[in-house]
Amino acid sequence: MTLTIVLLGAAALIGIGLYGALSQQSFVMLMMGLELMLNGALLAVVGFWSQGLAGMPEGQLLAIIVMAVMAVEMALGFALVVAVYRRRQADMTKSIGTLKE
Amino acid sequence: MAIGWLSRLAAATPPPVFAAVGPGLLPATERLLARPTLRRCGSPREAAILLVAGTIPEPAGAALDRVHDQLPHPRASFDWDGGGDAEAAIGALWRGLLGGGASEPDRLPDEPPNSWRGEGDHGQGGEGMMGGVPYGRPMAMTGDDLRDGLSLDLYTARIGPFAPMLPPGLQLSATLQGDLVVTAAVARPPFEQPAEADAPEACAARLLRLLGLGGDADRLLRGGRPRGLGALAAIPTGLAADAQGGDARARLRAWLGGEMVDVVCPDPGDLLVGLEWHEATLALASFPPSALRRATQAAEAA
Amino acid sequence: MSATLPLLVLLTLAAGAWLAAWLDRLIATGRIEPLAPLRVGAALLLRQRVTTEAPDAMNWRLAPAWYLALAAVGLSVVPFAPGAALIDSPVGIVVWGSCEALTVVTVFLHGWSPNAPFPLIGAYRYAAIGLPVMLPSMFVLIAAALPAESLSLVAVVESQREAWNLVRQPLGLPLFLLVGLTLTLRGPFDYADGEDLAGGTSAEDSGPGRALWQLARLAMLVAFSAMAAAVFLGGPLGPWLPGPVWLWLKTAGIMALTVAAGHWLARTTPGRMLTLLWVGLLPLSFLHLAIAGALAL
Amino acid sequence: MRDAFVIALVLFAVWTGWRVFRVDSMVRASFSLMLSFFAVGAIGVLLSAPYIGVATVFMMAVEMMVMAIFMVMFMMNPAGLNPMSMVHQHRLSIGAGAAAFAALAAAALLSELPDAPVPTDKAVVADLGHELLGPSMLIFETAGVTLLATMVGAVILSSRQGRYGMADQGSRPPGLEPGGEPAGRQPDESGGGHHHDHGGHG
Repeated sequence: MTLTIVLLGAAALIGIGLYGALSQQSFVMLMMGLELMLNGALLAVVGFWSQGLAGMPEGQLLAIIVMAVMAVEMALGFALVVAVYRRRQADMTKSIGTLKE
Repeated sequence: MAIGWLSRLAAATPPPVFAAVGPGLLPATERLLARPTLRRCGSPREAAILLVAGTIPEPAGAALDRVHDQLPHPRASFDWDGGGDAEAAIGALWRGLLGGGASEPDRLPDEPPNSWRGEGDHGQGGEGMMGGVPYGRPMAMTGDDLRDGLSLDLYTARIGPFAPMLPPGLQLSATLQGDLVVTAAVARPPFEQPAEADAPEACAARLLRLLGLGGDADRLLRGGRPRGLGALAAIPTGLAADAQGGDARARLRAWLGGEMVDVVCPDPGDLLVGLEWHEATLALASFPPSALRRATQAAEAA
Repeated sequence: MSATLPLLVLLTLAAGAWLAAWLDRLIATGRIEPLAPLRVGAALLLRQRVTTEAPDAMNWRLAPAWYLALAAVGLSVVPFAPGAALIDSPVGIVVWGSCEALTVVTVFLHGWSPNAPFPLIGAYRYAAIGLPVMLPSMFVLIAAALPAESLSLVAVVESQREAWNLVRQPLGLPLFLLVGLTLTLRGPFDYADGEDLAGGTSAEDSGPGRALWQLARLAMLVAFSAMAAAVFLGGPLGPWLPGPVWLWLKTAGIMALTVAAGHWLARTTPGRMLTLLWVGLLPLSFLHLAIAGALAL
Repeated sequence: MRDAFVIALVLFAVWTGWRVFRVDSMVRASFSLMLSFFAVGAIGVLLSAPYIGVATVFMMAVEMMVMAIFMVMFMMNPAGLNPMSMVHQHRLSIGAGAAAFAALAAAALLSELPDAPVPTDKAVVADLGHELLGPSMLIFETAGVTLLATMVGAVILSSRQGRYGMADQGSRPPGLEPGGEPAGRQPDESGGGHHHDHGGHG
């Protein structure tokens, strides 16, 4: 029961995150969408670990990996935004159609 | 009844005072506010009593009215000519306010500078997504950061003439990027102050206050010795260099040693560009008021 | 014991905030006036609450309340007697770390929400200083957790039965004091509410809102001091007296130290402080952690 | 009882997640996302993963603080005074989001879910510590190296000083012979939204 609720919530978070990542024109808002999807993933991992693994520690490890991925995504995302903004004065996704130059 | 109990409790606190200092009364006001029986406020929002020291010259009158209206109710203002027992008078005003005395009404109409109802495509008066003057409010435009060239939004404002961190009367027209001063110009020079304002302990006290040592500043003004540590080390070397080769730190050292400092201040506009706001306030306070006034007048004449 | 813990936390928070305000005044002006904090509070409560043009009213009202709540949560993980903390979490140190990180968010919101320039500059400046301060803070706390082999504060206190962490890790407390000055917006680390910004994030606060913000700052000082006492001075451990009394005494000591440091140390410019934090304090705290790790092996 | 809390927190996480794309203020959007993470962290604490839950709160408070600053920094029209719409391919996105939700929800509802909850007396945090920093430390070292590489990469990407000059001025490599064409591939001039040119190069 608990696991079903948690997984439905995770599915909703991933759905909203996907909508945001696809629809937002601003690069930072797009990253928010990605973060929301990772949030859903984290919720699902925690749910599965808590209800399905009888306390095997590897499940928690997976959650740690999701958090590390979030950190990497944030750091590189912001660095890219800064780099592109320096050159193009914009943080819109369509202006990053090419990363050449 | 609960209010009455609160007022009785509050009546024994030092009255919170915000000072708008006019020409000639800077040293007297500083000494007055260094007394433990008055509480010096850093912002008009904190104060109940507006201390108007001296006669405020006309161009600053509107600014004074704005400061007056920023005080929360119940409020009172006290015009001071430098004489008499100001402490007792302010105390009486404060107790009068707590005892249910009438609060002063606003001097200026309380309405936004431009109404929020605009015109244009969407009723906001702007153009497209970024342009125009929506609702009469200028849009921030980007400009290059002096430090690393990232073009972000600039903020341009007039600060003064009663801003507590600047010399009284000085009105700066500054463009800030974050807290970095990108351009600065003197809109109005500081008010003329008597020679006492250049006294070493008064000048040192102004710098110490900006360095977060308010208690030390008051002790100095009352004739005591400062106890704080690291005041000299806290000022960056080379800040606000003068033509004689000294800098802010050297001047503070001289003032703390009880020496008068006689320097020529460079044009404040050039002095402040490229400094962080905290450094800029330190740079302005590191010159004696008379030197700063001469420099701003010279810049105006040029 | 456990039934009285919520009461103890609230009592400590209230009495501690009063003591902190009193110490503040004593050190600033040298005057002994036990009622002064209450009087100042009463004076603020009697005044109008002013708003600015188009503020973020919800966050402006909520920021002081969050700050106060963070102080309360932070204090709840501190053990008042050996083995008795209100929130006896196996990860107490991380709970406190979250309170620290959220303090930066709260102060930022407090400066952001009035929609006025000086508070906003104060908010950004505080975020720039506050984030690098979190790193030494976590290094220092993890170093203190090493001898206990646990992130639980109850275990950290237990591990100090033979020697306080102050003795084992002498660098820890001074570094943690800097964190405390940042969390409580005091003295050399008060980049949010400084004089050069006419009060910074609280420049537009008046009346009850201002009173609550100042109270929250004091409460955070209490929570920080209790945390420092538990992590470095053995918290409730001590002979003859009951645990809570020892904790109170040690908390008051740390509080006096923090207040004095706030009043007696000058504040440098934000740019230099950032350099100092990243280039000086961060490597120093890392060295501290490495030494503590080597000793714990 | 616990299920009721979990349901409330899940609903809160989804609602705040939805608010991220619906509020006007960028600071509110960031902190809305932060609240969504906090709800997930609280679910973690309820579902016997205290370290994961509290660490999520700690990490997200810092991350969303940075996120808020970047949002305000780079958004045009930061005050939101001019009405603006910053979305594209809206229908497609809604469809994709709804499809993802439907597929995942169906998977969650139709598959047979395991039922082996964590035993109440298990020392989960100690287990995690031993797993993470135990004999092999594989995950920890991999994550450490990845994060170090990220830090180096992020600093290089965001710094102004490029290898061949200022990043905002092109940073072109020198020619293979003196005064010759820059080495490497030539950029085509078609890219870019609105484009400020800072001085000539070549």
